[in-house]
Amino acid sequence: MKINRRNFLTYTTAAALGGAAGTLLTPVPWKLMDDAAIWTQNWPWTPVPEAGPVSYKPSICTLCPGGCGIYVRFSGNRPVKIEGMKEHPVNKGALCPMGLSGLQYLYGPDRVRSPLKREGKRGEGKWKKITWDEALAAVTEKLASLRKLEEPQSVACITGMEGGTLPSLIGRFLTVYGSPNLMRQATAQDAGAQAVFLTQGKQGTPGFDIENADFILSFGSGMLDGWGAPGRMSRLFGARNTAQRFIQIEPRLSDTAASANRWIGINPGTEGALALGLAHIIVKESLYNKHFVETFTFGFNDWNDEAGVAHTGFKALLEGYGPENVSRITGIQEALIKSLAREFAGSSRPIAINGRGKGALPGGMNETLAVHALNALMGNINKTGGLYVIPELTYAKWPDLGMDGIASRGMRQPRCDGAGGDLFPNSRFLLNRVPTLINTTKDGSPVEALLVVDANPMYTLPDTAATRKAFERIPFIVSFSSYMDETASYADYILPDHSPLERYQDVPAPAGMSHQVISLAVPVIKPLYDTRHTGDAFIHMAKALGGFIEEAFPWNGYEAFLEDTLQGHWRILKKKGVVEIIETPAASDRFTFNTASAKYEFYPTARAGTGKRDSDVLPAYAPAILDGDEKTFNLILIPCDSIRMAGDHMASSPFMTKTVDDTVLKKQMTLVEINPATALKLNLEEGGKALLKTPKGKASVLIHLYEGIMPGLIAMPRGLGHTAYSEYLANKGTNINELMGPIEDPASGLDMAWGIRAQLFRV
Amino acid sequence: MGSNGHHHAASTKATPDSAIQASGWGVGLFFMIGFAGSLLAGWILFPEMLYSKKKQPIDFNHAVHLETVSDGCDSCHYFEKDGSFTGMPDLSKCVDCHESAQTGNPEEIKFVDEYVTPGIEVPWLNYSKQPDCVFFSHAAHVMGAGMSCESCHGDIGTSEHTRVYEENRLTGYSRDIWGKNISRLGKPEPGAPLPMKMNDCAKCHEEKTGRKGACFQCHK
Amino acid sequence: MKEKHDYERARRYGMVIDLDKCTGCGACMVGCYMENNVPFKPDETNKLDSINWIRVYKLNNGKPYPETEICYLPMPCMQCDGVDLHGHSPCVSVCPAVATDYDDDTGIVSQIYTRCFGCRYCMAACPYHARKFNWWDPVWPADMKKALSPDVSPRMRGVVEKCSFCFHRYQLARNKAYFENRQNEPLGEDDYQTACAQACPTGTITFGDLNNKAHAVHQLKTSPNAFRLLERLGTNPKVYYLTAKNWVRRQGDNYLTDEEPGKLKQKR
Amino acid sequence: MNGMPLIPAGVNRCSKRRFAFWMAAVTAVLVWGVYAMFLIWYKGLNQTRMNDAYGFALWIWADLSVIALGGGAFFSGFLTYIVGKDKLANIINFAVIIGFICYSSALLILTIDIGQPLRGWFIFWHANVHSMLTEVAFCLSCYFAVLTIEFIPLILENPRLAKKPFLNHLTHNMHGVMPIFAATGVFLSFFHQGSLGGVAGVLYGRPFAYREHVFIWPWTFFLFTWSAAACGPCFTILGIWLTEKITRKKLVKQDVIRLLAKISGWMIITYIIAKTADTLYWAFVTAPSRGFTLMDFYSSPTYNIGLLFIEIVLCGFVPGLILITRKGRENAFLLMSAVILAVMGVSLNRWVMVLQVMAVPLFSFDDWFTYMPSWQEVATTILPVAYGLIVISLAYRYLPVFPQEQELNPID
Repeated sequence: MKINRRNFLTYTTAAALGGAAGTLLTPVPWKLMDDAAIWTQNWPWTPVPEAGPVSYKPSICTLCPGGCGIYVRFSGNRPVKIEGMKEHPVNKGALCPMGLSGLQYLYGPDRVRSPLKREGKRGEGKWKKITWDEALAAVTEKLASLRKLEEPQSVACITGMEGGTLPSLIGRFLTVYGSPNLMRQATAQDAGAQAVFLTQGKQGTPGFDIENADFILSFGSGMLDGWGAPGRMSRLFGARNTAQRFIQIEPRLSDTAASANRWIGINPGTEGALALGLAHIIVKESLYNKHFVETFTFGFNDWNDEAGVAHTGFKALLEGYGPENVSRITGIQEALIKSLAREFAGSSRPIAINGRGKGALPGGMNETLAVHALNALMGNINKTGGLYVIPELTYAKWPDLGMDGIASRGMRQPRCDGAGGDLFPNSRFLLNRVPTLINTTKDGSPVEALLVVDANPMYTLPDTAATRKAFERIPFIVSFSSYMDETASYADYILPDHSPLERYQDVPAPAGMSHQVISLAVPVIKPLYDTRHTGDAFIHMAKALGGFIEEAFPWNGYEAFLEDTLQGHWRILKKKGVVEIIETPAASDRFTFNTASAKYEFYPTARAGTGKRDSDVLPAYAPAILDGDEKTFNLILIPCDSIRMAGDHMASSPFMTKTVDDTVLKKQMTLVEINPATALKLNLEEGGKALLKTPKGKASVLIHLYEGIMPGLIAMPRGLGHTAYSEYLANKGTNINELMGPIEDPASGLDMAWGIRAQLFRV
Repeated sequence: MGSNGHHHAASTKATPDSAIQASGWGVGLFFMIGFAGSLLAGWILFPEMLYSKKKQPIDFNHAVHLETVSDGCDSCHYFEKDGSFTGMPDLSKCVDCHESAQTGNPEEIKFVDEYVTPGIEVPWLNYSKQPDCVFFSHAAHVMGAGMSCESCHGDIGTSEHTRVYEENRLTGYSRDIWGKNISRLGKPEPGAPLPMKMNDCAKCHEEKTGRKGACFQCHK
Repeated sequence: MKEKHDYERARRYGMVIDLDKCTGCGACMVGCYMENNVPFKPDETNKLDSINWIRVYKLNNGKPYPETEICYLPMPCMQCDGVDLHGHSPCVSVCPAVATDYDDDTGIVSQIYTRCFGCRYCMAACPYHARKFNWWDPVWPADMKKALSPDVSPRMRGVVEKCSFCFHRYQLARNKAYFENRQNEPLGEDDYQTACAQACPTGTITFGDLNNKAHAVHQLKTSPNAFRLLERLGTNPKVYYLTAKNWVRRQGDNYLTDEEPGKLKQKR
Repeated sequence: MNGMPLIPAGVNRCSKRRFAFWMAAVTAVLVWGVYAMFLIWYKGLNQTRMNDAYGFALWIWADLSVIALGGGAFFSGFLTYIVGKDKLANIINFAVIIGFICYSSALLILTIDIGQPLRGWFIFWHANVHSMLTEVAFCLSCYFAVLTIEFIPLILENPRLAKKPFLNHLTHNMHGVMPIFAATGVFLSFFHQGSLGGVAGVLYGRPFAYREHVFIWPWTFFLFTWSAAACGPCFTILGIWLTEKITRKKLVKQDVIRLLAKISGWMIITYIIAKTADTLYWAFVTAPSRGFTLMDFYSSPTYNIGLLFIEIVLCGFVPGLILITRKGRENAFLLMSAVILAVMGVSLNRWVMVLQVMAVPLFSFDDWFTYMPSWQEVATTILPVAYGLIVISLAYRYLPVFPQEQELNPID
């Protein structure tokens, strides 16, 4: 046998065949086939969650002002899920999608992981990592220099709507520093609070005892769309009994309207007129609570003041709101107005609620007063099933403030938003006015330094373009945000706060709750990143500024401050996480009011003053004058809320966005809802592309045809269109604030806008 | 086939020299060489190459521990209140006794210096680690069926040294899962851990309960 | 074919979903995502490649403003018992590799991701679109991997997944029962609940053993308002729905013009 | 060895250059398809535009179609070896090659189509006997093996290989046992063609696809076998015709073609009558019992009732009637029109039974589901065509595929 070039191939083939045959008799092919499959079952890039002992830690969800109780489920030392806390008085186990997906905010790619200093142009996204010492020194230095220039009032601070002691701490800091400019963006709850103050003379927030009401008349409040504490509202809806009637009045069949016993469509913005129209019937047919009205109210009937001047009362005001007139304004049939009024008045514990959608916009003060007046007519004030006032918490006395001359002079300067001044004496903050005020200042900006805490005004303020222009003129912006939101990404410095699950936060007076509940969010894990509690940051800055400012902050940190502040509550809060204060006012106290008349004032004397006519004081129907001329902008754009989307300064979590239907968001485009009849006129089709224009801006949108919206209206979801954040949250649709501007309520200065004129073109 | 090769008597002009043609015997020989070679490679070389060998971070002496503890295996490998099995104890459990070295044993000193003092969990290699898709209830087997630890894990409890940990390079599985025997034929040696592939579970389940069990009984 | 006539199995876990209570908040979906390590992509707006074990559909009565009504309908896997309750649900009967099976102990239809080789026949078979395919390798950005639960195995690309009625919770409950030596007693209603039922803030979803008189679902499913989706196909779902609205009920199945929901002769 | 001819004796073939040019062109298409295939294996099925509603799409249609069209192999084998239509021995080689191409393509497509190709063998190892797909996989693989065995003797008839005595013997012996394989093939084919019909017919959750059962098989089981046997030969005829057009030669005598066409015609006619009966029963009994009217299934602009007309009348009765009449068969234009219509008809049937099944909404709140394949899907679907052309070209050039070629094209 000779091997040569010719037969080499044959022998090799023979050997290969032999090898192949032999291999089949070894484990090689079979084991490898099995192992290859097992490899695909355990791909190294598919994560394997590490197991550990299961434990639950209680805390409070602080992602919105609802303050729902939560349990964080741990696997070993990792939080893996958030579940509702059954024993918490607010939510009793229920949670909204945002709360349930809370861990995505903790672990997500949008966290700011260390203090940052801006490197490139504003908003360019170029940052330099700095240490906390550097960051705090930079801010302190700026603040010190403004004081040196005797301009402490040029420092403004915007806080979030969560309440609690942190805004008080910052307020104390600003006061002793010398700036009156502590602000937050007012919501419907603030409008309610002002209405309570005007009618009852009390500082506090309105609480609605929906649990015990038997007839709930909601003037567009999205009670199941994220209004109040969403956990509470959803749970109440599920647990309601058949005797409870729930009527929803709004121009669009929202999820709340769909769940109501009855949905009544109304011309947008005319809710105030309807409230007066209902009151008209109730008074005319003598269906109101005469004992209450006669004994405990002021300004119902006409009266003469001490000077003998005759004044018109509420009853007289109502004369202008007969069913015919109101039907014309609201678009609701006269018969329906009448029957609704009778049904409301005929119930034993009826309650009227307002604040559109989630209540993101305060709305007109007269409208809120008119709705409150309905409750007052029925005497449903501070009693079961009615409207309560949750008084502001009286915290422990802090050491007295010493103030130097600079601070005192600064504090005497008018606020940069005009709140509390001559124009709007009853409003506490009017952030909505600030962009315009800055933009109309000739040189420089009244705000030299802006500190933003738990807020994202560049996203949440109406008229994004104007806000951006105003912020461009603010020389120094610091964000304390945990996340790279729109405002943080536009700031000069970011001093990131811990995220909610990593920090202490007290949560008093959950939105809409009928009684006081103070909850304490406790850190359930050590901070993941190089973040610091904003309270600690302010205390640190106070100490660095020295003098009276340092003296005002004897605490070594926020926790100590909190303990000192909450005093008696602290121990219980640390142990139980919640303090529930159910004060059943004694019958004698129930109708004690702190107004000038010591009565419930249908005629709020706090609004009276020189040059004010009775018609200015009484809650007459005062429609908001929408921007844009009716001819060009022949449609009206209204925002709509969904509980599946965050409406406030936070962006929706990836999981929230994942629940959003493709009739709301498709790829990067918002779908706006229009009635098929409107679509027919405009030659628009389902899913078609369109250009939406308003006097404030324009946006490319897709069309969703929805029978449940009043013809002539366009509804656009709120909570979309974030431009900052990671790809999981950003560039999803349009932010409605780019298309809507604020409308200043002449009565309160609050933003009374509920929509804007618009036009829609097929493209 | 192929061994009864034909000589090409009928060759045409294309094959002037029959010597250069492959011979039948030659073909047969090469076939056998290939055959035998692949058998050797497949049965001996392949299992050697398939598994990487790793040493445990600490040469743990089960025998010594078993003598000292009062509660047998349960002393360290115990159940949580919710019925979940802790498996390998974490450092905090070890520290109960080993806050500082108890003996002069170099392995213990190493353990204390490298893990206890800096507070680092020991990266033990788990011989019987199941993949993520498996839900295994120790409670069902120990409490429910009254099985002893040894019935699956062998006599590891009396070992004085840790075995070499063999890891399948492709799948990352411990070799114990497949079983030491690459062919999976025959029974494991007495005292050796049982193989733990799904078929092994199913076989025992069928013997003991009459059913292999539904997928979700053991998968997650 | 092997015939099994144990129509009344020991346990048949099922759900009763009261549509008149559902507000469409989506908490069930999010609760499910978190519980079951459901992946997410930057863009989830294409609902045909978006993995949801339970999806809330929005039904519309189609009437013009202001007569319009909408109704939300949460749809998990129906855990079908199949024709004649044999356990041959549409999907189980077609899976070529037994990657999905019907658990006789609970009536739950399993899905084993490591067995599935991604032929998607089960998806073609399921009329409810309950089954979702992993078109992509799942990615958890930043530290989000840390939120993954060890109780549910994350899926890899190329396999089908679906609602499991949170079977891992059953496993854990059984595990605990063994530990407490009560494995021979039936599990209590609270011992085993799905994540969606737990997350639902309005109490829309009730979950339990349909065969156990002590469980609420046993009674609820007999309501005259109860119906099942596409019941006429013979799938025998273990998810029941309640509604007083006839138009909703009509959209839950297919009817010829002269047929009325709830008044059909049982033909089979 | 170099001197030995590769091309069969007594026939003419085009120049090497021309052949190379043709092969290069087809190979380019093949490479495109292979590239797409690897892209899909590497990146996963996200490279397609299938979705959760369209889990079965273009590929499964292609799979079902090529198997139906490859049905010419088993049916010709059945007629030649079992029924004893000796005349058909003249096309059996070609029918086997077409079958081989179709079945190997089908298997390849299946390995691309599954999400976890490395676990593909689970279908055999962890088989679920209730699943039609299991039946398909087993029969498909077995029949593919049979086709390979049927193909081997033809390959061995290549002049160079035929010179090896061992191989020569092998060829001879294999020819001897071929009827046994043909019979096995017929049996296997009957089952898997049927199982493919069963794939859709058993879907009782899909009222558009679901059919009443006979014993354990839904009606579609029989209809699929029947239609494959009826239309597969038409595809064989079409293949021969195309080969003749490309090579500009007559390769098979017309009487052979006409015989096959006649048998096919009668199969088509009987099939389409059965199909009509099935459709009527389904439309008026099965579907209404589930709350559907026939028109519910045809309410989309794409999937309208015209489709049913095209499938049953235009691509069913029309070709069937042409092929059963002598005049129709003898008129070249009519014959080829009928053949093409029949091929279209069976492909359309498979399309409907895959894609329309996926498209039909089952809830009134759902809309028709839509799907548009990605280029990767198209490329991998064209891949088998290129591969088929290559195999046919090579076979035609180097193997004595057509026994009558020499006689019909004498070389002077």
